[in-house]
Amino acid sequence: MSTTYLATEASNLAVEASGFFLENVWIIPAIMAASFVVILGFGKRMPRGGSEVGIAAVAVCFVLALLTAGQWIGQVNEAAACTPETCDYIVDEHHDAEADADEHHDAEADADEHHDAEADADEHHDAEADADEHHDEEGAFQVDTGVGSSDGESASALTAFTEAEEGSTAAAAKAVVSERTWWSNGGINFTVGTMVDGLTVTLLVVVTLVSLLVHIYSTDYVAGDRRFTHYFGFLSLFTAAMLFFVTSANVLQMIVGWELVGVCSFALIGHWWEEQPNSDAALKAFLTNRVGDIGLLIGMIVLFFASDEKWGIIEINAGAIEGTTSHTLLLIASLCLLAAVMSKSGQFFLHTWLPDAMAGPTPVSALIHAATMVVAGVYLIARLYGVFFHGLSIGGSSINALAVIGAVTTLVGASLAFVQDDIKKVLAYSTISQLGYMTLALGVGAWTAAVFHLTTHALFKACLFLGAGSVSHAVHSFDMKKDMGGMRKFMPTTYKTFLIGSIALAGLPPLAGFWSKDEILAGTGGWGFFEGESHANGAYTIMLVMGMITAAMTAAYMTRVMYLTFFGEFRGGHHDDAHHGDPHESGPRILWPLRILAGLAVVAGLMNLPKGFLGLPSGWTLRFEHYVEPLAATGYFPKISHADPSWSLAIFSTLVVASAVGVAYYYYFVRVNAQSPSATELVNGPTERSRLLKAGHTMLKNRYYLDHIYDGGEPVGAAGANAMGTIFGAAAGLTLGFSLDNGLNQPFWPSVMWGVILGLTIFTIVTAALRTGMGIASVVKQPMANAANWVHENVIDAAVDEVGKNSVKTADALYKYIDQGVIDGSVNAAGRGSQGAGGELRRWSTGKVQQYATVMFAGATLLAGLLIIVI
Amino acid sequence: MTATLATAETVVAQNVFFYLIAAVMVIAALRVVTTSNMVHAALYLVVVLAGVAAQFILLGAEFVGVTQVLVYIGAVIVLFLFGIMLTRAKVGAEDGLSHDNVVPAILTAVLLLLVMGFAVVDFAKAPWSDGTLVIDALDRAPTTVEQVSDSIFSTYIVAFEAISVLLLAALIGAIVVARKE
Amino acid sequence: MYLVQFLILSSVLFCIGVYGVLARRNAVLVLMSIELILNAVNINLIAFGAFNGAAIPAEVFALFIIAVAAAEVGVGLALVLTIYRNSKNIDLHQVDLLKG
Amino acid sequence: MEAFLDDWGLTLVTFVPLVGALVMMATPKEEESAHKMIALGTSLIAAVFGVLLLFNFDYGDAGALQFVVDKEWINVINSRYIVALDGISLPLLILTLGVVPLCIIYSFGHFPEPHNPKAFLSLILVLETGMIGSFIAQDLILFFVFFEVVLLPMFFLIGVWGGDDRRYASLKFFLYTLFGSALMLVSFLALFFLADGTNSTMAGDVVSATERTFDMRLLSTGATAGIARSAQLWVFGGMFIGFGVKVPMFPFHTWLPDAHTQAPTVGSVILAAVLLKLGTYGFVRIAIPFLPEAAAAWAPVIGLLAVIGIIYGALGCLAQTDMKRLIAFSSVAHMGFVMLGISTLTDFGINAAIFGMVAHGLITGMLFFVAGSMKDRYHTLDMGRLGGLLLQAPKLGWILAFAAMASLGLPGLAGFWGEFPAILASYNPAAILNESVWRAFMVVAALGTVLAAGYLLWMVQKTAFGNPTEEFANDPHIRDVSKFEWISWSPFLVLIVVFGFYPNAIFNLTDDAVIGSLEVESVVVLNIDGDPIEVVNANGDVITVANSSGCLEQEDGIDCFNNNRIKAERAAAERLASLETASGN
Repeated sequence: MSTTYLATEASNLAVEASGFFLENVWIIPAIMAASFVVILGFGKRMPRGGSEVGIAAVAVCFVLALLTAGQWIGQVNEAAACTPETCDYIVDEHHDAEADADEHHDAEADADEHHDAEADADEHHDAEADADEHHDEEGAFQVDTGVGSSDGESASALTAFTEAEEGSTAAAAKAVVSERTWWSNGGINFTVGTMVDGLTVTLLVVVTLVSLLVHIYSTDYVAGDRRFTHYFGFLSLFTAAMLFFVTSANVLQMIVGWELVGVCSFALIGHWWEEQPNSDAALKAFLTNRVGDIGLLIGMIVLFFASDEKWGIIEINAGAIEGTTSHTLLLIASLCLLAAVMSKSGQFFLHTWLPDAMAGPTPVSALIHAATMVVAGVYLIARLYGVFFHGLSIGGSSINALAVIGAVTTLVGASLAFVQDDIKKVLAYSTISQLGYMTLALGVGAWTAAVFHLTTHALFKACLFLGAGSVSHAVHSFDMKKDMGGMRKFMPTTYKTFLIGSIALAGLPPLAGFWSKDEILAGTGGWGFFEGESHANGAYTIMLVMGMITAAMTAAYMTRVMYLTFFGEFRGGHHDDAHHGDPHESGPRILWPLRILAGLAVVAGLMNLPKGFLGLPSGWTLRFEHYVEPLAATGYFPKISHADPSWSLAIFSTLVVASAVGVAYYYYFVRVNAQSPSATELVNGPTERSRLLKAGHTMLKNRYYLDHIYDGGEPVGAAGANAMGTIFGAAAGLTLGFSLDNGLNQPFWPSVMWGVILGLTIFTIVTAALRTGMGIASVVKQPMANAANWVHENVIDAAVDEVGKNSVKTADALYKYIDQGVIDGSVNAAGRGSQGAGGELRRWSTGKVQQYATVMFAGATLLAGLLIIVI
Repeated sequence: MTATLATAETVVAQNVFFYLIAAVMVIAALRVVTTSNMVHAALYLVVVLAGVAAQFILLGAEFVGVTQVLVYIGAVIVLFLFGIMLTRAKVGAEDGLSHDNVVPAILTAVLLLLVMGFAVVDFAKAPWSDGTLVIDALDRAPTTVEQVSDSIFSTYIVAFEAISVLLLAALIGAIVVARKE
Repeated sequence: MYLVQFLILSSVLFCIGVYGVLARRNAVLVLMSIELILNAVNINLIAFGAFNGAAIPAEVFALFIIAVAAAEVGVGLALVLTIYRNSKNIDLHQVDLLKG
Repeated sequence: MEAFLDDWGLTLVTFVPLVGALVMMATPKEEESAHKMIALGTSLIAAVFGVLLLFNFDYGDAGALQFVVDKEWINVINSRYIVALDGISLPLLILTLGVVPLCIIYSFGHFPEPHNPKAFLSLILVLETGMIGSFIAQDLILFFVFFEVVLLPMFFLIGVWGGDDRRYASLKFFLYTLFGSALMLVSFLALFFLADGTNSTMAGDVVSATERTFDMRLLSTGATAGIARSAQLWVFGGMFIGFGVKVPMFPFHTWLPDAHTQAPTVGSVILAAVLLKLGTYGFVRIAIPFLPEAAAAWAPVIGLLAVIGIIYGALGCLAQTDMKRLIAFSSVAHMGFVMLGISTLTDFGINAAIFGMVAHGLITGMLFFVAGSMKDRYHTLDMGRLGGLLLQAPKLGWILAFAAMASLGLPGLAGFWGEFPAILASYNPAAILNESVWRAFMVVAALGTVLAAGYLLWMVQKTAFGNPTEEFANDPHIRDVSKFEWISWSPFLVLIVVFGFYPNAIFNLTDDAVIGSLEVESVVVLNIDGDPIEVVNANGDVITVANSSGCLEQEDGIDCFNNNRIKAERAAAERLASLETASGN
């Protein structure tokens, strides 16, 4: 019953198409950028402090995004409707990819031919020159694709037929790329432009939607804040940067957007920078990301040169897929990029900044740490999937770096979410864990599942964050144990929406989370291992197990949060000012976003019903995959296979989740509640009774001691730090080893050894960088910096001073004795008569023969040296 | 040693001796200019001069080596020691033998060394040199006293006379200058 | 044996001598340093002689130099003695007759 | 108008400020407002001429020298008054012409003690002449003169109007630079004696194409071809130290922090914005085009020192407590990126370097402005005592944060386009160089970007974030950005953004010129050891056949004695024939 299918070979037909919104999607980020400028410029003078501008702009963007999405869907359908008679074909898929590359090159060639000429002069550019000629001649018979229009802009929409499952023709639309020359240097052209395909459209809609709701929510949440205007300004800038990032046509733009997003999050996390901790958190976030950005820069550069000096996402992917790019370089590049993903998407072991980032305003947490910024890393992988798929050789293997990192992250995040008392921290760690899910899915080749989970997670996690914000808005605190409890009486709407969000996150059917999570679990193909068949891209059984455990833990900690926040007895109100005594439901501008998101969290899952679900026609199922996932025919997406959904797996995972909920329910709702309605944990609970559990609990409380390692904190001390360092190093090393193993088909153990070594080095480098970064606050005590400074002052500078002094002395002697003494003196002596001679003689010199000698020797030596060198 | 000895071993031995002696000389010379005890300085100077003599013999100039030993170690050093005693220098260590001119002196000396070293290396890399500049002291028989005396008393007789006059003048001058009234 | 190694040796000795001449305060020590310089020169002379076969003239002139050096030491020490007798020390730092 | 500009444009741009300085000499000391007006006026006139040149510049032909003036100057040493402008000089020229008036305007607002505007402003004008002249001079002696003219005014600016420790700082600055330029002069003389102007490919169309020449146009087009490799290495070494001190490169950098810390604000700004560029400009314009083989031999050293400078400067920053000193150290790190780009010897890298120069000039200049203004308000720059600037002077605080962000290489602002292409270029340097070495450099430099973010954000956090210390909590002096400051800063801020969004504004200019300046490299035929076998000029005919020590190999023995003037058509022809046959088989 379960057979895996591949995108078939018959899928090498292409038709042209395009659309206004698809080609001019640059408008969307432009609008947001404009709104940023307007708000910063005039916001203060506006009645609502500029918030109205931001809301209007993001609303317009949302509409535009919807229109773009609609047009995209239209493209796909049109391509599906297109028959071999109506469309002209490019018979060879290989050519198809080439053609696309050519068009960009034609465009560049128009911009400046003289580089080709000069390329010959400089052997450094020969490769580039060849490439251009090659493409020019190919472009010659490609002109009928008619995209290399003269003004240096090229827009192309190639769609390819493909034979989809059960004979029903599904169409894969190729990305709409429109770009123009940005800057050129050394004969290399750098273009700026947009690339739109299903993935881009998805992100556009998600980002604008969440951003819109967050804007509305914020007008109430941060009302009366001193920097109200700045806040909205940076919200706009952040949205603009994120949209710029997701619409990038080449990786250079992605770098730019990536960094801009980072700096916006810096500004927003540190929004209340009067308090030291907030600005520390902001610094930590920015620096951790910066560490990953090393990987980003290097990885992108490697990719750039590996796919002979092309930036375009499509070209890079195509090169990786056609095998024209060296596999080793792909491996290196994808590992470097993986580091960037780990920092930006909070993957283990660079995730530590994310919980601290909760110092920012809650809506920002919802926007940045649920919906948009943190998924940038996942988006990067999904965007350059050709590189990762072939670089880490995901297909047909059983383990690789991406999957392992994802699996470890999802477990670590879930386990840490258990012990947090701060409701936002729980959500933060749960975000880490869910991001781990997405990475895991990408690592096992379940691309659609990952993107689908990204979408649904954005919805219900935003719902949860905003709900938490609403609660804290009422009790002015985030501490569940101290200030919450029994909130459902005070704020029913928030309670309902939060409940829906939690169920969705826990992944109980039929809410959104269930579908996406189940797709991921199925995508691991591990289930087939139990059923004795091989699924999909490979049998990632370990990933399946870890994912299953995570699902259970997720359900459990969400139950805990539900109890501590909304059930039991209200524990707050001990603050002095009376306002806290009676928590109240929030206003409409907070509640409506919650309602909308909750509603979406319910239905979003239906976007991608599994194939053949309840015998539904294929027109109803897999819509998301159908419209979002590019097929291999497009030339920039690898041939991935899709796992069949399995009822047994779905039922099993549901049972696991349900039982986890049951256990947690029993613990909190029954035992703890029986102990006392206001209790938060069992006195003499399991962690007190069993030493093992206690140890684990302390370890979790200390967040696996990672922060201690990074800023060399005291509590754990060097031993712990080194121990953990070795463990992580070994872990990273093993994963690397496996990816090498898959990638280079080396014998197993040598590659593992290599991996361990590599991993240790990497970990050491990362830790060193992080320590330097994290220890900023106490930087004056930084050993390295001080060493450098000491060298500066006591070695180089001292030596220089010595030389300086003595040269001054010599010069002084020179002046005094030779100049003043001999020359001047002799002149004066001649001038005066002989009777003054005695007095003159006294001023001639001190009689220090050796000083004369010194000057003489030095002079002679210098002259000799000059002579030797010149002649 | 004669021309027949030019085997690989002896060549090696020569180099070993050279470097040993050279090292000793350099160290001793450094002590001469740095020690704070004048008598020690004189004794270190003896070591250096002996080393020079040894180098002469290595180079096959045996007569000069012998003369070096006789004149310098026999006479000059004695002169120095006399000078030291007559100027009532303490036999023990005394400070202030070097003064504040040290740093410029070091700079000058090092600079000079650099320039000379560069000149030598440059000369060694000179295109017409095959880069080795081997001294085949072993292939020739060492010069004999006869050869030296012959050339002194025939070719360089005038110079020899001049030198002897100079020595005489120095002798008298030294006496005149140094004698008590 | 290579010519260069002798040249290097002699230049090192030469520079040490120069340093001594410039840096020492005691006149006798300065004279000793001068001896170092002269010997360095002698090594050069003999080495070159041995190198390009003109050993004899080289040695003759080395002998002359030794003789001159002897004379120089004699006169020099005599001067030192005189100086010492006139001003009870031979510290060049104090000796600044040139100052007049 | 065109003709007038062609003949007089550059000369006027250069010497108008000097004239202004002379006029101020004549004006009595009391007329302070008059002095200010004269200084501002003359610098503005110069700027106007600069704009005219900007408009009349032929961008299609940015690689070629334009507005060339070539007149007799010192016939004895055949040194001529040659000034010209091309794509490399133009951005730096405009930068100088723009920075100086803005600095003068800024100085109206806050005048350093001792007051005396007459001396101060006229010194700045002399300084301007020197800087402009160095950027447009095309004759080594002329260049050297301008290069030295820059030295004295800055010495006095630091030594008279500087901070408490000004004497030490100014003397250090002076001796350092003088030491460097002395070696540089030796190298120039060596070039004069060794090079042969008639070897140049431009020999035909230049008046001064004699054998011994200081004409940079000749020297950069093959006149130096015949020089022995060993000699080339030494000559380059001299220039390396001369320019490296100015850049400053590790380990010649120690004058910089003191000079910056002690100098008056305007002095620091000019120092950072323009003076440091003289060194890197020297590398791009003189050292590398003149002696490509030597450059190839020295490149690893340059690259290594550059990355050391990047990391070292960053660590130095982290150890500072004085804000101005921190910014000064950051200059070391940033110029490290510039030198890294240069060390790749590729047009890509050198373009990046030039962009980096301009970007660093704008950004660090801006940072020094802000630091100076904060010093005026707080009378201290000790970061332990500062804080809460954003609360007391929000605009100033945001400008500081903005400049810091630009300085740490945020994409979309100018700094990024100086940093990222340099890293990119070091992934594959020129073919002569060893890839893997530069890739190692690349990784280290990338690490440097993290540290940069570290110290700059730390600085912002210490000074701008948080609450003001009670010491300054309600200090009336701490006001927000003043009128003069706005006028003099806004161009910086605008340009930082503009170049950030449209880097082509500079890359377009420099690209052709740089490629042109590197052409020599591609025509030196190297053997496996990287020694020049023969030198072929752009017309394809062999100038020189040389062995590794630069001696001419002929059947009848080797000729070394005039290796500075090798004329070897016969041997060359034979060598070329043999090569052809070799390639034929």
